Amino acid sequence: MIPLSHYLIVSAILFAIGTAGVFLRRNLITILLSIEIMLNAVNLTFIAFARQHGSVDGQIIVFFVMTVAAAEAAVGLAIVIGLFRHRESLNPDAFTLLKW
Amino acid sequence: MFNSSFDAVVPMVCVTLAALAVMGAEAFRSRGESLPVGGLGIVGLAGAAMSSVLLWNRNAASFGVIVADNFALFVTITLVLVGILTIMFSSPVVKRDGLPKGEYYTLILFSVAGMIMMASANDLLVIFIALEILSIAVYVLTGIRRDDPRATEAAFKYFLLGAFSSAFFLYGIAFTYGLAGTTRLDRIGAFLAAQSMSDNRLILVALGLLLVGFAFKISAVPFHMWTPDAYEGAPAIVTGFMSTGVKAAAFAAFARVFLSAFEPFSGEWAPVVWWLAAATMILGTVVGVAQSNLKRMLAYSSIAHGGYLLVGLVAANQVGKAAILFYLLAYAVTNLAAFGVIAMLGTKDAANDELRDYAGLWHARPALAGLMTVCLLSLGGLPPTVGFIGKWYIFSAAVGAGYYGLAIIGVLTSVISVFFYLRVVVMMYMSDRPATAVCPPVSTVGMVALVASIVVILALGILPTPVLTLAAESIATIF
Amino acid sequence: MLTLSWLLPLAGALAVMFVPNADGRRDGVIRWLSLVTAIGTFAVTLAIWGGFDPDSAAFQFVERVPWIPAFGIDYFIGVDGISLLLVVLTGFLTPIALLSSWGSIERKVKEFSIFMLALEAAMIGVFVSLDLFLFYVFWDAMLIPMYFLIGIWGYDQRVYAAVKFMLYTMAGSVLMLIAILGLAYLHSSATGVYSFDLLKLYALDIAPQTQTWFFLAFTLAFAIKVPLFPFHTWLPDAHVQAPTAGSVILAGVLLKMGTYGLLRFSFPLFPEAATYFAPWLAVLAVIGIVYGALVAMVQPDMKKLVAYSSVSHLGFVVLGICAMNVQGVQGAIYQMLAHGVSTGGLFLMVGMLSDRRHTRLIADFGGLKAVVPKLTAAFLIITLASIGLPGLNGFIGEFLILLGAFRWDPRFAVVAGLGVILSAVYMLWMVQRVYYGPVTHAENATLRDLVPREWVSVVALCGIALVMGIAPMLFLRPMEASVDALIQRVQTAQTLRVKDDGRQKSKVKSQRSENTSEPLDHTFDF
Amino acid sequence: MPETLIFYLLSGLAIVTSALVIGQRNPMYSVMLLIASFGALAGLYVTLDAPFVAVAQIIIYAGAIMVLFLFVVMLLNAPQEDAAEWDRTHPLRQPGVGRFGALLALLLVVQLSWALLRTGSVEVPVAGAVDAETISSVRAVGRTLFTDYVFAFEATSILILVAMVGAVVLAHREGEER
Amino acid sequence: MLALIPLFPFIGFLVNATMGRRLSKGLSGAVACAAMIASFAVAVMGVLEIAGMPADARVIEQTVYTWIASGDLSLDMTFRLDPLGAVMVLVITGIGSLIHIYSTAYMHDEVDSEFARYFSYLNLFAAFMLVLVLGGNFVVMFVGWEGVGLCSYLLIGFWFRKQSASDAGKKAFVVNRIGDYAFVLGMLFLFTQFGTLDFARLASIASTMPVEEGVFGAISIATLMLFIGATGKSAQIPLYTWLPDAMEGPTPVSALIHAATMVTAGVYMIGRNAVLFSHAPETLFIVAVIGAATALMAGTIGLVQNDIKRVLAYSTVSQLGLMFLAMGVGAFGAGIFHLYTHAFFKALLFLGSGAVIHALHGEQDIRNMGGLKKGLPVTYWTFLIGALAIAGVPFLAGFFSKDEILYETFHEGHTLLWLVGAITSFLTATYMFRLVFLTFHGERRHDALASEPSHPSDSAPSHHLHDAPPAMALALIVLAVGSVLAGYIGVPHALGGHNQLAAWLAPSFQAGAAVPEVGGAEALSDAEAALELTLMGVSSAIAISGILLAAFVWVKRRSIADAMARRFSGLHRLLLNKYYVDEVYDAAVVNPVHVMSREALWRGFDVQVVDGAVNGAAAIVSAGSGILRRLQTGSVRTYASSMFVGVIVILGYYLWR
Repeated sequence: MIPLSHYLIVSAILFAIGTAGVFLRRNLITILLSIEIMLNAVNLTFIAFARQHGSVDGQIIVFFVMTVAAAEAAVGLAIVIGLFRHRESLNPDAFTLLKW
Repeated sequence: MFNSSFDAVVPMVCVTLAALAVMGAEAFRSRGESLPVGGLGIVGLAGAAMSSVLLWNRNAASFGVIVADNFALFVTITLVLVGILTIMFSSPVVKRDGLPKGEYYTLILFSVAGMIMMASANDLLVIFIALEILSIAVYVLTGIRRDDPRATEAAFKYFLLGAFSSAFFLYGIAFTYGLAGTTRLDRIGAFLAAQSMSDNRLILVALGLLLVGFAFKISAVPFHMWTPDAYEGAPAIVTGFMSTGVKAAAFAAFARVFLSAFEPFSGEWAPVVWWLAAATMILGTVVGVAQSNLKRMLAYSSIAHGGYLLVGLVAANQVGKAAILFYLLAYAVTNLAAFGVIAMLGTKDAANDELRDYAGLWHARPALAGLMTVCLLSLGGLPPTVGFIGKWYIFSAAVGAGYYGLAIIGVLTSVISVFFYLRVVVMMYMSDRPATAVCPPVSTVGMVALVASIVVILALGILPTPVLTLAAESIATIF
Repeated sequence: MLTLSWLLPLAGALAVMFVPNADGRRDGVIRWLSLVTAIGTFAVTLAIWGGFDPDSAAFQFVERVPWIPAFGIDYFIGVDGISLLLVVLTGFLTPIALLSSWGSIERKVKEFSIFMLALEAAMIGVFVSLDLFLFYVFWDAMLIPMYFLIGIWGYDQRVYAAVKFMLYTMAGSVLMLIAILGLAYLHSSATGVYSFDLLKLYALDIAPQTQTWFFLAFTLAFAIKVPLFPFHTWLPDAHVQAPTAGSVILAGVLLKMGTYGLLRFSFPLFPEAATYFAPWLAVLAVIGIVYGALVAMVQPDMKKLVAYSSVSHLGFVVLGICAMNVQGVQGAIYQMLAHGVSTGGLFLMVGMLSDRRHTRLIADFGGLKAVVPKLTAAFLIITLASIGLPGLNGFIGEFLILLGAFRWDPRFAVVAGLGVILSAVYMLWMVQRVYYGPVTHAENATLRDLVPREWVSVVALCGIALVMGIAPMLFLRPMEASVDALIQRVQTAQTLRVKDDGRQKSKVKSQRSENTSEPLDHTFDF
Repeated sequence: MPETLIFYLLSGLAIVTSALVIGQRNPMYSVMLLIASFGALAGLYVTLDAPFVAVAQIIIYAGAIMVLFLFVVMLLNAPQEDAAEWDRTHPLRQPGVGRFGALLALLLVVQLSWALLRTGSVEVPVAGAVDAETISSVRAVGRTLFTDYVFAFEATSILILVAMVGAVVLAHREGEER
Repeated sequence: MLALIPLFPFIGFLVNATMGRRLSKGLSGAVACAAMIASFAVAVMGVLEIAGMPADARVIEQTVYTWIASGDLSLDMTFRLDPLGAVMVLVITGIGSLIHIYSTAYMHDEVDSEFARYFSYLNLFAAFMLVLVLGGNFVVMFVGWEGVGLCSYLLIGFWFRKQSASDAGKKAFVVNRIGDYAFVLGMLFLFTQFGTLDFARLASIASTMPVEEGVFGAISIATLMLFIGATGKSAQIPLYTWLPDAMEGPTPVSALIHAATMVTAGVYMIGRNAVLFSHAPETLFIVAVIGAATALMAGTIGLVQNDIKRVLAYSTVSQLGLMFLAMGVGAFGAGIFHLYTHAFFKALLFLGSGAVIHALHGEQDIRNMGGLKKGLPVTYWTFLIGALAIAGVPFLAGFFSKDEILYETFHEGHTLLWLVGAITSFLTATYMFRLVFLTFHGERRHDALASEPSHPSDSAPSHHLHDAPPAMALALIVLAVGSVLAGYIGVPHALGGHNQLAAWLAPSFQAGAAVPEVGGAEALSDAEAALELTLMGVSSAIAISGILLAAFVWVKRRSIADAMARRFSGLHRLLLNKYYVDEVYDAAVVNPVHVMSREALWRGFDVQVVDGAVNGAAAIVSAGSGILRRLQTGSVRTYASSMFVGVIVILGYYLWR
């Protein structure tokens, strides 16, 4: 049997990959995807714990997380479109009007 | 009427219904006609306030995840106040800047509903959802002026970092759930009380991650960096709204989670919050000194004020808890009024929110200048304004708990902050009005709201007792 | 009655606020309204003096209304011999200051009057409040109108001076706020309830180390206000830049708050710490006396000169307080009053000159005696008063202070005495350069002598100076009992402590253990 | 033993694909790879006796959300990251910051795994006392969802509403002001 | 009743000060004189009253009210008239009245308001001076002490348009202040030691204490302090420099304040505290030495001065020196006696010089005078009498008093001091007659150069000299008579006199009701009588020879004077520049203090250090602000990393602390 910790470590790795993506990529869409990866990593954690506790709460929470992810994605993409309209770029470094 | 098991949700339901009503009205109105949708919103908010008053002292709870204890209700009333003032200040702005009226008010109301939910949630998952509701609404409000690149950029930064931090927050929730097997705060508290502090490092990880999530929302250093940009880019009144409402809701949840569920671990989080508070106060004030844009300056000042609130959280004694509530109210009214003034002075094409735009305002608009001065003095914590009482309350909590260090940092930073508030006063009173400067006409509604909030500021500054007692009662039932 | 004394000017300010005066056509109305209010206030203060019983050391005209019960904060006011005359002084100087502004302030008269009256209210509030919270509220509230007075109606460097004044003073006072809170907390840990009531806090006995910290916090605030060397640098700027009325109030009343605070709070609240630090304070005071005088001597600017002379004179006051014997303290209080009158008068008349000539540089004057004999005579009288000529008000205070200091520790008196010489040097030198000699500048030849309005206030000041010099008992009598009581308190407290130190320690420890949260003094190592 | 093998296979697949997602310059590929990794995760969910979530994962995530992303990618038609160098004058704008972030991410992994491995309570086999049926049954899920989580469920509806309104406000074209 | 004595002049002051500029000259002058004469009358009555009392109880005391009371300190506004006070009061009011009368004429060229101002000052001075001498305790005395200082300041600077005048006034006040500083300390010390400041009580307490023979105890310190105060007021080394400059004032003022009354206050003060001082022999010795030294030095300077008033000023300093010498050797009676006689002839001389200056329209340089004998007979003869008196020619006022001093000095065994005294009196005779001869004898030199207007009383210069107008003449003559006769109340026993003055004064120098020893009754041993006679002879010889020398040098052989001046040019210049004392003071004290204050304290410490620290704090804050704000790069990635760092740090803290 696989110990719970393995699942958790996998999710931790995924989470870290997501964060790394936020830093490494210079494309807004990819950055959004990275955040999705992070959320999924959390989902894995929930499911794993749920399994261990033998309760369905975890699974249900995951549904909510998915919804939230969807909502965030919608708004986020809308914002990205707005940005792209202002300046034909998806590079986060392109947007530094506001500083200091 | 209040005795069903749905009592606790009534306030937020009122607000939500108002929001839906506004949406409907917008949807079914014929072209070109303009409805007093703002009024609808105010009605809903008033209903929420009324119901909260009726719910006072009844510790109602619904669905097991929403509690309407006095703490929640106090914050609810504060939030309702914020909402009403925001709508009143907005009405001229919306017309002026040609914002999509219906959507604007809808989002305001939804986010208020989310805030109320967050303040009265007794369940981490609900807190998370509420957080997302209000955040998404505020992201959109920030960027609601699509024609303005700065606004869009602000929205994007706020959104990206918000999503980023909420992922951490969620991760924290996940670990908490994994350890306690539940997301209900009361059960988590019971579980943690049973734990012996040291062995289980995972609890600390959960604690840390949740801390990060809240720290981002209250923009505590080093999770503050979105604040200045978002506040500067957003329309002034929206800035006022999020700097007060979001902070209040986040702090309410923060206090609830850390003072009830994680109370047993206060020994663990207190030192961290100590450092957060110190860093926040110092950085907020120090960087504020160098700002030349009023909104940005007030953004840093609001960071600093978050620091003062954290002091109350660290102190974590009865005084401190009550102080947080009182300070939230004081800060909300004052800051919102200040941003109201900024909003009034803006025009469609020019925000007029640079410091130099205020030169000699006194000569052109004596009344506005005077009211703005009162707000700034209150932010600076000078008597006889509510700001002074709030600061005094917070610091007495810190001293009472023996945190002299924090208290001293607090007072010294507040002196520095007075310096940059005074820069505005100097501009308004002690320099001459450039001939080019324009003064947009002042709207009646806005003026009414402004005067009202100034009255509140002074009244609570001189006779704070009733509200202080309320605050004390609010924390008496829980924690 | 006492409430009236500070509520009346506030009401006046509100009344003025509602006089519509956008175009400045109603300036006259406003001026008269505010002046009448101020005079009324003066009448009230006089009435209080009249009703004051000089034989009792207790606080009189006491009023106590619960304000923030949760923290034992009351609206608790009253006067004793120490504060009584300072209240009267405030009442006396404000009308004069207002009157002086009639000539000099043309711009924004309405706001000016509002700020002046608000300032008076706050100042009287500071002197009468017996609740530390109330005291602090007034103490800080007072800064705001003063800040505007300097910043709006001041001279060219006004903004810098105003901000410096504000921040300097605040920086000092916020630490006092912490100390006040600490006291209230100590009270709660000793008795279970918070209290900001001065009298209750007097009764508290506090661990020596704690006393040290709190004493320093309080005293820093007051030392900056006094201003005690080396915390004095805000004063020249503020004085020089403030409008005449502002300077008069600043010198006449505001500075007294520092010394008043020392008398009312620092010493009686923390007797041991006070006795430990008194010599150090005295050293600073004495340095201040000589230093202020020397620096005043070389000032090219009349206002600056007078400002530095204030540093020197208030050094005397602090010295007297540190001596903590009857002569010293009574002399100190008397010197406060005397300095209020004479320096207030000096600023008034310097202001008259600069109104006429739009310069304050001594070099721009000379030989004025031939042109403005009345002003010269008055100026000379006030000058002599401020250099402590017997028969005028300055002498009594200085003599008593020197006597008190001499009995405490002759060395201080010996050095402080030098101030007597130096004051003569710099004041007379200024008088000589400004009024004597030939008329050097053509534009001075046509200056206007005192107009009736100025004549009134000048005569009032000179008269008071004379009365205070000839019949000092009028003023010394009321303060006697209170001063004795104060000294009693300080001495007994420290002797008692010295007598049975052990009991104290244990007592303190026990009161620590009662503390609900952290014990009180480990937190001092932040 | 099969499930061990399956576990390592799926998790390996998930990790690799996710890594590739952030390794891609072309967002199109990233989306595709992400869908793959979601598939792998769904498999893991199945091994954790959460078939319903697994299905939802495929339908909602891979189906809906990712498609949304695809739409936007095509709409904006920005196949490549623009290599254009934006203002790098400020030290903190150097690309080094990115690598630093990645380094921190590594550190995060270390921290978390360290914490996990030092925590006894998670060293137990993932399948606890309860047998699979009780938690894998859709009925159980449904019942809990509409009893304990009904409020959250309602709240979510508001969330989606807000998101809709927001997306409309932000994204609808200029000029067509009503 | 005593209060009336100072009150009258004070009223006069008020009248002239308030409505002076509306009064005519005649009126304001009359008011002033009336005030003085009235108080003279009251004074006489008072003196007669105490004269009627038994010798050991001659005191009238009047307590007006309690002035300052604080703790154990209680100061009454007390006036006390005793023999010593009586002498002083009579001198002040009497001579004061004369000088007032004289002034009505002398100041007649002033405009009304200035005239009134002058008399108001003069009256105020008289009032304060009377308070000084009548004061029953130190603080009341100090009131007068400071008050007369003030008036001298005002009167010296009366012609305020003259830079030199206002300088002199300031100098006088400041130098006096230095003395007062010591005086105040002395008072404080006395109070802390004895718990009272009342003269009588102090005396009675002190008399019970041992004489501090050879030890420098409490009383010695206190008295020394007081004496330093006296050196300021009475122009002794080292604080004498203000008096010569004080001659900038109108001449009658010099006569009244800087010759007859104020400058003698120090002597009076010592006499008033005779008991204290006699318990501090150490101090007394210092007093004597200082007095002698001053006398000698001033005399030498007087020898070469050319300004008629300065010569008189230095002679005043020197005479005051003699008085202190007397006090120092314990001959209090003698000192006061000389004070009294000196008042007459020195006032006379000043007024005479005033008449001369008046006649010459402000000319003060004796080199431009001469041959005025014919032009100004009255002035000449009265001046001559004054000169003879001060020179100590037998059987004039100065003779008796100076002689008593020298005798007492010798008798007390201070031979050296006696020698100095003798030399001084020789010098006195010499320079006085140099003055007389240069001014009145020889040929007229003053019309040669037109006296340029240095003095507002210069109206159209008329060439024929007009002698003193009646008012002035009156004063001159009365004083001349006084200068002749004043001495006869103190005729020493050696000459078969009874020295009534000494007897009269004696009680004032004892504590409480101790019996006078120097009663007029007791007789001298022959030896003492012989010694005294011898000394008299010597001193008269000295006087005469001094006069003769002067006559020889400045009448017979003018050349010698110039020759000497050329011969000892160094010495001459030294004397002419008064030993450069002023210059030394300026260089050693005044300038350094000024420079130090301006550069080091103000521009250095105050602006740089203290304010530097203050503004430095502000600068640091804003600098930090400038740096920290740079962290806000605007790049969202930076923000994210800052957050992430936060996360890592917090987790790290929890995991690995």
